[in-house]
Amino acid sequence: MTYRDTLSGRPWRRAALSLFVGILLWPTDMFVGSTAQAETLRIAHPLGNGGKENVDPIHRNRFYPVTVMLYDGLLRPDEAGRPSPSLATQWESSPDLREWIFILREGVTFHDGSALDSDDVVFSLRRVLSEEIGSPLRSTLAIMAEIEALDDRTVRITLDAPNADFPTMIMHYLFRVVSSEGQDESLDAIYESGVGTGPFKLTTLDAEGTTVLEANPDYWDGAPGVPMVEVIAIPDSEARIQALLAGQLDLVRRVNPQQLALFQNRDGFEVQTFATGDWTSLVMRTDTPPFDDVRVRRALRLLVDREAIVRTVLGEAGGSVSCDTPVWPGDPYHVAQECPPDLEEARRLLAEAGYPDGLDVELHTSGLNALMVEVAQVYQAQAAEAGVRVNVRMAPSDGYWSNVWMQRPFVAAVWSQRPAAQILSEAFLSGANWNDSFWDNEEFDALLAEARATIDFEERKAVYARAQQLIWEDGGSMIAFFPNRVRAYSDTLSGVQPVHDFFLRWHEITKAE
Amino acid sequence: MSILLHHRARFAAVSSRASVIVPLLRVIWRRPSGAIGLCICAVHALLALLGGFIVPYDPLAQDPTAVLAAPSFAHPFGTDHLGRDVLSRTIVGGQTAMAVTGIAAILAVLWGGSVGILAAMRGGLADEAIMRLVDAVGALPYLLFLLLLAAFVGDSVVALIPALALFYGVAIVRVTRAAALSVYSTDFVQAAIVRGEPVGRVLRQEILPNVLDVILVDGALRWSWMILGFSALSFLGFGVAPPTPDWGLMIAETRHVLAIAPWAALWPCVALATFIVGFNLLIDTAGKLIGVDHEARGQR
Amino acid sequence: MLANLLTRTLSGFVTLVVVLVIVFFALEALPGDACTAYLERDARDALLAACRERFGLDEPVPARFSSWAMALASGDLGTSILRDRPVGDILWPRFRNTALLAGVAAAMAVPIALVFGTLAALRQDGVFDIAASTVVLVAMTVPEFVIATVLVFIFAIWLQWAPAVVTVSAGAPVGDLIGAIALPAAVLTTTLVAHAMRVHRATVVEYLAFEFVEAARLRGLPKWRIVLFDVLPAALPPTLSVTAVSLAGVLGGVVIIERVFNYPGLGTLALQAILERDLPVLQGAVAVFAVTYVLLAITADLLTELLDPRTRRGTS
Amino acid sequence: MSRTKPAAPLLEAQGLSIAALAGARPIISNVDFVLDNGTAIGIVGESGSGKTTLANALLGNMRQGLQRTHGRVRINGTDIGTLPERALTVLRSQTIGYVPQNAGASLSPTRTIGAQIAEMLDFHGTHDRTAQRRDGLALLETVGLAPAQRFWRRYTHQLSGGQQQRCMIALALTGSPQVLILDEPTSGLDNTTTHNLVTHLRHLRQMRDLAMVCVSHDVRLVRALCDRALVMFHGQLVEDCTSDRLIDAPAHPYTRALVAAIPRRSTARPDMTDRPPTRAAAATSHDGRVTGADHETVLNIARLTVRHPGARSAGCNAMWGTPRAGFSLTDVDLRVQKGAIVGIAGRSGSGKSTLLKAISGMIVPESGTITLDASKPLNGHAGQRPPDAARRVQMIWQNPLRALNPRATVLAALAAPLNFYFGLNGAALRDEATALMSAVQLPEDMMDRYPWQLSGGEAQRVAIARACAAQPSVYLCDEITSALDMRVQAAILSLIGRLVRDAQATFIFVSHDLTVLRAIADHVAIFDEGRLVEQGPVETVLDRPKHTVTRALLAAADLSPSIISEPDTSPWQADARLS
Repeated sequence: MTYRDTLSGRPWRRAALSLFVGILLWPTDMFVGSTAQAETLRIAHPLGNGGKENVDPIHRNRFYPVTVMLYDGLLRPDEAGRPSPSLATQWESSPDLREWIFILREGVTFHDGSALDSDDVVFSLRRVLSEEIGSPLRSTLAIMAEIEALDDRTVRITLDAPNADFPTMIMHYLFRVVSSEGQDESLDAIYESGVGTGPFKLTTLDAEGTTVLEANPDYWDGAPGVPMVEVIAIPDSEARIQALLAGQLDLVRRVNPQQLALFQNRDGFEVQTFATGDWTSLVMRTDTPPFDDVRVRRALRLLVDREAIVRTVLGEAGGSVSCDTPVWPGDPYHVAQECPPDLEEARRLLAEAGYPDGLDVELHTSGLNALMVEVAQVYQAQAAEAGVRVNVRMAPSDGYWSNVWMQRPFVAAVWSQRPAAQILSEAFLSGANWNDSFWDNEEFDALLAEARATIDFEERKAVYARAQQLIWEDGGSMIAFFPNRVRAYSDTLSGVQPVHDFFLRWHEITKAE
Repeated sequence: MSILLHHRARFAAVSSRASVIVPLLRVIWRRPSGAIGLCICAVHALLALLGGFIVPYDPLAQDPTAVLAAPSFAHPFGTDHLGRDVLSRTIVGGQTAMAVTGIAAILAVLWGGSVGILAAMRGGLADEAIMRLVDAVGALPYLLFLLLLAAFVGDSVVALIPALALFYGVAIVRVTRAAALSVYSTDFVQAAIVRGEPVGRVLRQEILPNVLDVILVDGALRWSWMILGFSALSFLGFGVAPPTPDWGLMIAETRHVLAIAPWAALWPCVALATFIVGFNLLIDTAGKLIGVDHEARGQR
Repeated sequence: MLANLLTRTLSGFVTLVVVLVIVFFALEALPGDACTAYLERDARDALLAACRERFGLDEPVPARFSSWAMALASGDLGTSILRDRPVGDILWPRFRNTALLAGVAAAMAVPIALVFGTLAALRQDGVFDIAASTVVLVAMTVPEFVIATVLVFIFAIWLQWAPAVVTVSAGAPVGDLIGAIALPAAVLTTTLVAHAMRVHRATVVEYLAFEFVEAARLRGLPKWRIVLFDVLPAALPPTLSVTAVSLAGVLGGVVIIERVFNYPGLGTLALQAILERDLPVLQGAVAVFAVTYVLLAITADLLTELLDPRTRRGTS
Repeated sequence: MSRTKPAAPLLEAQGLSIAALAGARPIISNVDFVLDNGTAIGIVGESGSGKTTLANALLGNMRQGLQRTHGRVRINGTDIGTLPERALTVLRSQTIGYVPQNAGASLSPTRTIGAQIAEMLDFHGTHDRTAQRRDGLALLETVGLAPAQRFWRRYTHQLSGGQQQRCMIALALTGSPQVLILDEPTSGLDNTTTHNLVTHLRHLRQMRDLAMVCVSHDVRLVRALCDRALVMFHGQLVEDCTSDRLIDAPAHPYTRALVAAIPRRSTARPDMTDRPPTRAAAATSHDGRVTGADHETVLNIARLTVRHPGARSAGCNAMWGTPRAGFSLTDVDLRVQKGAIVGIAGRSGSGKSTLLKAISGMIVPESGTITLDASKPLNGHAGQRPPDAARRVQMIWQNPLRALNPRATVLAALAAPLNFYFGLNGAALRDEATALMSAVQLPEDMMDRYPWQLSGGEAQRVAIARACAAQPSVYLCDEITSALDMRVQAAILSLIGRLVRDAQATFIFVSHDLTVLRAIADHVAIFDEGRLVEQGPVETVLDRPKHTVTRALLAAADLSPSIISEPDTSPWQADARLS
């Protein structure tokens, strides 16, 4: 036998065969991977920032499912959504509503053992205003002119103008108190340590994989109900649902209402429906023809059958109808309005505006959010009945916010729940950064300023009501509804309050075997 | 090679004598796979042509009271997530895709065919450069490539036509070049070259007639796959804009209720699959009959 | 053979360069940049300008191209614009994962395709053949996410045999991944089997018509022997080489599978990079895909040369 | 041959008729013959005469779409039509050995010769590996593949045509059959190889007492190998005689025609006798070159050198392809007189075709000159030559079906040069084409046919007519008759003779078949390894060869039994190609 014979003959083949079988069998003993402990709470996050997530609570790339567990704010909403004590136990304002004093809770310690004092709060608040960090919160809290610690437990904030709703604004989910320890007073650095006062401590940070948190047994509001939390990155919404169904997750924050049926015929799952203030809007640029004519934009909003949209798009989960106001029923400043479809009036207005044969408009939307597409489609069908021919155009979801939104004359947009005081000035005040309808109404601006400076709640509410009426009469955004949020979780969990994720008290959740 | 060329020529000559279609169809009909393909394609052609007239409902009409309704007498295929009749939408759901990709396929055949033949004939550096470009497009993950293209042309379906033509033409370049090369090396082409005939004349009279059927069969098959690619684009948010009924879009839009209301995605899936299967069976059979075996080259 | 390999490698390199140039300028031509993607609703005015300055996006295109190309030439894949990590660190674990997925799928697909392709070819135009061809075409036609969803509902949710999604990190040890790879690999296998089986069937049909089959039959050899020892070895090289090439093609669409199963692979990374306009990451991912494609094509060639004695030279 | 008739003959066909399932016309009808132990029968017929169908029928194998309508085949008294497939299988391997046409394609491409032989031996009951190897090697020795070890581990593609044929025979012998059926055993082989193979088959017959049925179109082969000859014509046996009588005293008119078509001076001559008498005289000079003051030189080739290590014809990108074996010419001098037929001979790869390619401009020589009419140089690639220069040299290819565009009718094929060179159109073109058709003796109504509707001979006539259309000075013919049946070949040769006589055309005629050259050429040039080794008038070179190469070629061309009875002594051993 020559060398070649050895190579091509049987011994070689046998070796190859055993290698092949070896490769096939090799993984089998590795199946015993890391089995998640029964008492670990497993939730998913959508990787909204594509792996750039950090644990700085106010950063643009904050890892919010994690930051809301690591840190506490000064105030948190109670069952009615009103400010209630968290790290601050008391707060009050000067009579002119410009100076606000917050008194901190006693005996609160950070994860590293150091005690919470007013320096930490001042540090955290000043960071919000840092240009370098460029927090999305900055524009909301830019009204803070001065922040100072009066003593260890007292912080005074001076505003540049009176604002009765400052506690609501400081309750913003992004604002969390971080430890100033070892931060060298550097306000502009990203906060990377993850040391907060929250119910859970950071163990492993892996935004694109699994982030692990462990319980903080010394939490001031009581020890957490689960010893460990895993936050698993699953960008695809269907994949999240499937993971829950397959038992790989304990809780999914958001389920499409039409998917309710998935859980109704299955044992072992709870479905929770609760109202939110999120909204989807179809925004007309009021500075661009034909929407610069108030009759046109009023007609385009009047023709909408909001009940039908809710039924079609939200299905069983439902939601509440909005008359184009961003203030949701859970908000103290919500005023009930009626706005049934009025096709006659819409047609009349259009004819008056010079469109007796109806109108052709282009509506830009994007797969960015399923609701944006569906609302656009239902709107298109309804508008057709009033003689408005809507041409729905799908824009790519990347670059939508910079290339389409606030650029094109008629676009779809989504917003998440915000307190009235905040959102009205954020998106409706003339010249505001995100005034996406480019609405410029002096009366509205004046009403807003008046409301902020009004001390009495009922009086303030009346002013806000007038402002909202004005939006209905003159505004450019069609806001049809506030959808109810559907949350699904394994029935081994208990203590899941029906509130928005941002304000969910994670430490009260317990998990049975 | 030469025998194959003669075989194909024979078929072409036979079929051009009476009418091109009828004898070919008759032969296809005798083969089981051809017959199945023919039936499916005939049904699809009928539906595509008559779709607008025979739909039981307006494909765009929404019924808020019947969202995700299960198949019933009123809605034999059920309704989708906006309460639209799935049957009606399925019937007309292929029209846009077929029209857009049809034009794109013609463009792809035109440019891919001419570049492929030129590459084969010119040889040398030009050929090498073209092949490297073709290779490069092949080396790019196709979805990324389509995404880049689609993002570039924006949201207009019309703008997608040149993009699709560009992408699918690249594969036609490869096929045409291979076919033209094998024709180029035959004696009758050499004879024309030795006669001193200019390149254009050789191309027109000797090469083109012998590669045309290869290109057409390939182009036809690619058309069917282009429809699939088009639906993938719809899935990713490009291509057809809602509420236009489109198979790919219908599947994508109802993905979230796939386990609850499978009919909403099932029927467009069935329509898409049967169309591609039927069309492939038909063209494969026809191709084999005229000696252009697509499968053997293993390309999609 | 060596010279052939060399030319192929060289032209593969040229292909790679062309791919990178195409991607650079394609990404450049797209509306928006890393900053508009990053800042979303805030991408205007001063904030946008500051961001662009920070990421060096304010420089003209030719300058950026040349500095990027220079860095690449010196072997530097660059740093992710938004993640501020070396591209290599991000890329390799994900490449490993996708390669693992593709490898498992190929290892499953080839034997299946060989068996079924051969059976279909032996009963050409028979019931089995037509049924198999149809199933294969359907498998190629039905969108992957539909197949994936069906498999998940059956095997992960109903039977609970396999996890529905992958919940481990990109850098997790292979052992952790293997446990979760079953379903994504099955979907990839389906597509791959479809391609490979089509080709294999056609090749076997072609070889069955060859004279040596008839000659062996007339010598008295039973058909199974001829198929097993003569036809299959001859048909194997084309099947394998086409499978290698279609594996590259299927990997082009792997992003959908990765997304549906939350598999931490290269496809989702590339998609993310396009959406974020993260040029270095995208270029890195695309380069890996292109190199894989070129290598698979070369492997296909080598396989053909190794398996088919007709193309093997210098034996005597 | 003495015949002792046993109770049942070894192989017997009785009134055998086979017809296509669809058509009524029989492929073979009413065939009767008997084959006894140890005898060899040759079945002679042209393509389409049904001889391969008959050979298959003897094995009990019907090709697809055929059925036996009458008669039977008996082997050792058993009617094989009644045998089940399993019994047939045994019969085929152990009683009848079949050697199919085209050995190269009939051997498994992916397994070694040894593996294939071992498999057959295993199938016949030898399960021990060592025994298989021993017996297999012995078999290879038997068929003349020595040393057998060298061939045992080779693959099909590593063997020459002759060696492949021998391997096929070895495979057929694995079951020790009593009768060997050979289908065109020498087609595609060159003369030398044919010669060697025939020698061996004769040895084999003697050694193993084998009966043989040899199916061939070649009368000479049958005569050399067989005892008896059956002539097949349109599916019928028209003559049954001893093989000697086949050539010497053919009875049936068809047989006579077949024999008459064997190229020899006497048969091809009559058409050429009235050529200008000066021609023959002109050919000779003392140095063996074609000279002669009274005849102008139409083509002068001087010191032509061609080097093409990795053939890369223009436009064909060979970058990925396997480079073809290099072909080259070194210092070739050749002068061609007007009106002469210059024969070019040599083994395959000797540079014959390269010469034609260089003249026609398909390849560009490295150095040397080709001059037309003493003044016009033929330089560069065909496409770069002035149309008139290109027109003056026309090429005719070996396989007419490859040389005619499948998508062009005969008229279109003729129109290409007529239109290109002379700008003819419409009626004028058609008239000229009609004239060309009659010049090549084809009916006018064939002009609208496609190449696949023509027979091989007709297609070759069209190719010749197409060349004629250019009214060239020189015709280049590359093996133009080797793909044709003998009778067609004879007709084509006579057509060429007429062209020379009528149009004073000049031919450069490449052929591996010296008998063809002897029949047609005036002047012969012998090539070997790219060099012109010997040239001169045909009688001088072929009757009194000086160079060993010429002698070897001549020896191989002769299939007469007297020469063949010698063992392998030709200068090229069976495995000579494997150097």
